[in-house]
Amino acid sequence: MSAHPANALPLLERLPVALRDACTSWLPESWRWLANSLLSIVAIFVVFATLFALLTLAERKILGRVQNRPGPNRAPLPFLGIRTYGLAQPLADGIKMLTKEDIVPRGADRVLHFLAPVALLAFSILTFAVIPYGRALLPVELDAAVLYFFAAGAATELAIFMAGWASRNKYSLLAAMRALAQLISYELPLLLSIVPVVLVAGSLSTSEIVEQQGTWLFGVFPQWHVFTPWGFAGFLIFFVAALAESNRSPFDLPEAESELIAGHLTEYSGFKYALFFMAEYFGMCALSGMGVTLFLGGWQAPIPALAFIPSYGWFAAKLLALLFVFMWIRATFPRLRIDQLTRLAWKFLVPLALVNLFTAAFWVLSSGWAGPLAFARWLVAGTLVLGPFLVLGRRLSAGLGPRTYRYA
Amino acid sequence: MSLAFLLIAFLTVATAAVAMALRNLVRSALLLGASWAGVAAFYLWAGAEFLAFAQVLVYVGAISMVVLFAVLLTRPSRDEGAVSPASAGRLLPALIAGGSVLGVLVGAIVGSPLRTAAKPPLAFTVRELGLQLMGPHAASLVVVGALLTVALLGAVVIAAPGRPGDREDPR
Amino acid sequence: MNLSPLHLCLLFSSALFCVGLIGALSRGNSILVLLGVELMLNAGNINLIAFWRFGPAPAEGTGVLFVLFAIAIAAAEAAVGLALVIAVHRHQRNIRLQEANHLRG
Amino acid sequence: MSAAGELAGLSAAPGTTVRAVNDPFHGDLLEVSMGPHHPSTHGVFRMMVTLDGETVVKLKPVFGYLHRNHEKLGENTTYLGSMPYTDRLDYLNSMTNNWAYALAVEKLSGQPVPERAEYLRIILAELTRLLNHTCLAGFLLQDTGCSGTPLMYAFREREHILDLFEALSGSRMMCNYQRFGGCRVDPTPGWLAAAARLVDGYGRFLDEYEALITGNEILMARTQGVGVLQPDLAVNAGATGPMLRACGVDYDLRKVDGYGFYPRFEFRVPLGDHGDTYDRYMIRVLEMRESIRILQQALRDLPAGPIIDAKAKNRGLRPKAGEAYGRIEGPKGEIGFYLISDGGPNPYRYRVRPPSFINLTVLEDMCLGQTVADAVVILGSVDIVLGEVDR
Amino acid sequence: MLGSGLLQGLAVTAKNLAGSFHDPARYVTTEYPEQRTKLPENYRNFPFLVHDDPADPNGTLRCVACQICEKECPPQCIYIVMERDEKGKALRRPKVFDLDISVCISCQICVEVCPFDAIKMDQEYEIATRNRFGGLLLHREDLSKSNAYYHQIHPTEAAGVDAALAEQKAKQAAAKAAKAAPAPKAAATTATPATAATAQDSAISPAPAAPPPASAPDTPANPAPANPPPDA
Repeated sequence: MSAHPANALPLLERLPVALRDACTSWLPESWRWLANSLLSIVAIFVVFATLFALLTLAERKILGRVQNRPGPNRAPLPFLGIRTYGLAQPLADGIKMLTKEDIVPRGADRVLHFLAPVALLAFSILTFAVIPYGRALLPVELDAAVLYFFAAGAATELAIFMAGWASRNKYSLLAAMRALAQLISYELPLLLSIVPVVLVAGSLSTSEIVEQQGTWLFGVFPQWHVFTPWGFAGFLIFFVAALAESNRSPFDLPEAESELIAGHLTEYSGFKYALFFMAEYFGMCALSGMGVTLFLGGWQAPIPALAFIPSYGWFAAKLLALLFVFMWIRATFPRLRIDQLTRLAWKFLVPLALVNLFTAAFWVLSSGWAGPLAFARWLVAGTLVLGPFLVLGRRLSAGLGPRTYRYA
Repeated sequence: MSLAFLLIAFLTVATAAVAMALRNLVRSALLLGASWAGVAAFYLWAGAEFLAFAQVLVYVGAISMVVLFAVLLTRPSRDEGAVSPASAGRLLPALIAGGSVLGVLVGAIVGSPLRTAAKPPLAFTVRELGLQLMGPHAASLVVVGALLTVALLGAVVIAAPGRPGDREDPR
Repeated sequence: MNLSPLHLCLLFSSALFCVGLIGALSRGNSILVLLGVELMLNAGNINLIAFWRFGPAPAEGTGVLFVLFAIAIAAAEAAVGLALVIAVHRHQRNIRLQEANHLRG
Repeated sequence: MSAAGELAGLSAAPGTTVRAVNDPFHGDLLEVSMGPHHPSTHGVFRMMVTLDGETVVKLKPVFGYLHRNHEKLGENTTYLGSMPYTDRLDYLNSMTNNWAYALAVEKLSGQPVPERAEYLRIILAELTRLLNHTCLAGFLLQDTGCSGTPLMYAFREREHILDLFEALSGSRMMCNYQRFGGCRVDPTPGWLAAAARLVDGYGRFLDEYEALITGNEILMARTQGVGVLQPDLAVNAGATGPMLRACGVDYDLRKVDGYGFYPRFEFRVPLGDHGDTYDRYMIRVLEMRESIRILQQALRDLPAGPIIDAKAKNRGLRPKAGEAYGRIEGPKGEIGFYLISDGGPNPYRYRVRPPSFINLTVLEDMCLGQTVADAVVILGSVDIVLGEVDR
Repeated sequence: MLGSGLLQGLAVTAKNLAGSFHDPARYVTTEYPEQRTKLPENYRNFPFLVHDDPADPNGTLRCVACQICEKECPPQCIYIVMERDEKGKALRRPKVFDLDISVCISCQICVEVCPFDAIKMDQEYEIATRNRFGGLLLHREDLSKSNAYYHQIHPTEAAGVDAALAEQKAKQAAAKAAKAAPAPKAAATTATPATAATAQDSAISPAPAAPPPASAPDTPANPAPANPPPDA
């Protein structure tokens, strides 16, 4: 986590960095850099591994509650036998996963079969490096951080392909093909949806993008990107593409359990399966974190009066809120078909994202408009967002719609 | 000369060589992905970080995907992407040609006194890159954009089935 | 013999180039040929970066720009090439280059 | 090019059959055995699917994994002894299976049924229809990839109906309730009140369920225009029930045969115009709303009286030699029992007309040209229960 | 507009998510081993044999081993052997009454066909056992349960059965009294078991009414070997 020139920050804000510095202060200067980096990596890994454990539980709990059942609530604490509303469930799951037999099909490509989960997890973890978790908490300060994020994320689908192909299972192979098609389709809207942000911010650095969202209109309304017409549209496109990119419902086609058993996971068990599971949640967290950074003001507080809460607290709150939406959507929607999935990307999201780029450009050019012109600015931008959405939406859903039925 | 460079260079060339020699097309493609990632690592080592990420995004993220897709679509049959190894009749001339080219190149490189600027690491930021692209190189940027568009449209037209729409299902 | 970093970079790139060349010449599968060509392109890019990094005027950044354009063109080349492979496959059920010797479909 | 074009072109025209597999242009088709262990085959059903990419070019249903020799068992037990076995045909709808069988035996032996029993039969049959269609809606949406939510809502309501069945017949699913000449247990006033409460509240559940999913664009995209069944093919194949009515063919045994006291009730038969998966889903939802109306009328008008004919003979029944076919409109279609008696204690021939088995015969025609994902949803919309298919 | 149906669906799931915390009509889960739902009176699962005297569960079975249920049972899971004395005379009591509940389908037909109200449906559903074969094969001793238990699980039905039995007994007593006048010898023999029987309505008493009348003179031999099962 980069040493920010931030000694002026309140103690709570500096706490993680101060703790880290305290841990490494006894080392010689030349070694401190390495130790600091390692500590940051360990901290990120521990935090997100814990979050992963809790998220698996939260997802099942939320799904359960949506479906009017309690969700996991039985696993007792080890040796104590006390039930804690299912809090020990991740522990039980972990032990189960670790002790299960690792099965590799006889015809499988053993090397790739082993490499796939490892590569997937590695690439997912790489993406955590450039997300600013707080005012002073950015693991790696990169000039082209946004590009790095998507470059690292692009490789995850390759790992899914490896898994599907190496399993030598027909369902897995279909899943591999689907994963490829999905990646090729959704990488583009994902990237295009963030180009307006880069355009407006004039920077590919995540910390700078967050800094720029740190002002308040009339001292009350936060100037996050999502509160502009183009930002709103961009955020929605980003979110849909992120759902597809992280293979979450309604885009969970590679592992579509009702069609392909478990898709690329069909032939995985035990620890490797757990790695896949972990990578899925890591990917979800990373994409949500990037969404928060780019559109939801990162670690900024929503109103100035609440700025006393440390920035990483705000980041965590926004991240969890986005993750909740991921789960909520999973609890509600059916799954798309592969051709519909690609059609949605190419015929709907990509054109919308391109138009959105123009909207953002207009927004930048008209930034000086004031008074009644400010109203006109909103109107034009709003039309630019809503109009294509309505037109393309109508074309996308042509021939579909509620029906009336006759009675004999 | 840093150890990192040698490691990168070795891994890149080794993966590329193995990929070119393998029978299994899917493995070749995946290994080549690793090789391209090695090239990206070289860019990173050389200080062109934007280029490194672009390389990963384009080669690992896009080209290897398309290659894998093509491999799966044109899979000869059930044998999961295995193709016959290079026949001796082709391998020998290829080796001779490649070896001689390598020999010429190595001889030329080693024999020529190259002037290097002993400057400290430079700072060519993304912002500068953008300014360059939009300033003096704007024309070439437009040309490349047009080329990419035309190429992609052409690719779609070539790869699409003979009669447009005959493979498309009703919904 | 004392080799400068630039020398090593150039040796690295020529090794990669020759691997690509041998692959492209020796393999019959058109996808592999295409991949070999891609490797050769990458070797060229490495050269450009090496000269930019260790050359006389690194501040200008022409090397980076060159490579950027080259990557874009390589992407276009790969897309068209693979589309051709798929088209050939559709017509002949085979992607061995020796047998793709007539252009009519 | 032409063969490939034909093959692919045919997929656009629903209902046509494509059976060529080893043509030169599609040499590398993928043959996938979906089932008998597959999450979406509703039991131990197997589909040998031949895929071109993701498109189905051939689909061969394989069944029999749950074969229990049902018909031969029926010929070797007494008439009464077959009654509990009919529960196990379509284990979601034991009440209607019981009724169809009882109807066949009553025709064979000429036994009358008291009025109250006829009303009770209608009440229970319509409750069964609610139960079956609710389950189907849940299963179908589970097949389209909902993570269990619609299924859980459907099962929550289904449990309430099963509670009623349990309180009346003693078992949730294996009711074994109907007898030749009437019913086995008379419902208490408390039971009737509970049933009325459930029926009155069911409309609200349907409203919420439809708000959850019917307007969902993803569901429409997944089901509209998918798995179209042409009316003439449906008639020729003998499809019945909601499958047939979704194609727009007006054929409902409750109206056609007018068995039981159905002519006394006011209800409508919804018909679909497209014959696709969405129609099959919606027809069932609309039928549920009509069932609610029938139930309200029946519970209001339920007469007093005996529930079984005083001279009804169940044990040791030896009908005169002859034959009879009893059929009713089960939730899945026409469920019928064909019996031949040679005057002995066992039927000489015992034959079931299983609606879900016969509806399944058009599965391949509906799936050709669609994708694997659709095949699963289409199978779900056929509404099969393997206990009945395999017998 | 595209997406309105999706938003509507999200609203429904949100309502259910919130509702599951405060609305018992939505949150319907019963956490089974700790909480149990009340079984309805009509619930049936596996038959049992009714006996009248808890002190002598095998001696006072209502079952007379007539084997009607054995013949009518659709999956044929009942096996009955009638008890006989040394001379091979039938004792109208089951020596063996085995019921394989791994085969039984709980269809209740045995209950319906039984003319003696001797076999009734139980409500036992926790039948898991570690013994795969013997554990699910219930013998006469396992099946025999008291009339009080029957009253406990099926109160209404049991009251009806008791009333019918009492009526039948009264009718029979009346018929016997009428018969006793012309045939005092037969009355003397039947009187002993009648008084020896328990205070409640005896299981044996209705027996002479229905099946073969020829067995009526055999009844005096009944109480003597009533307690042979040493394994009980």
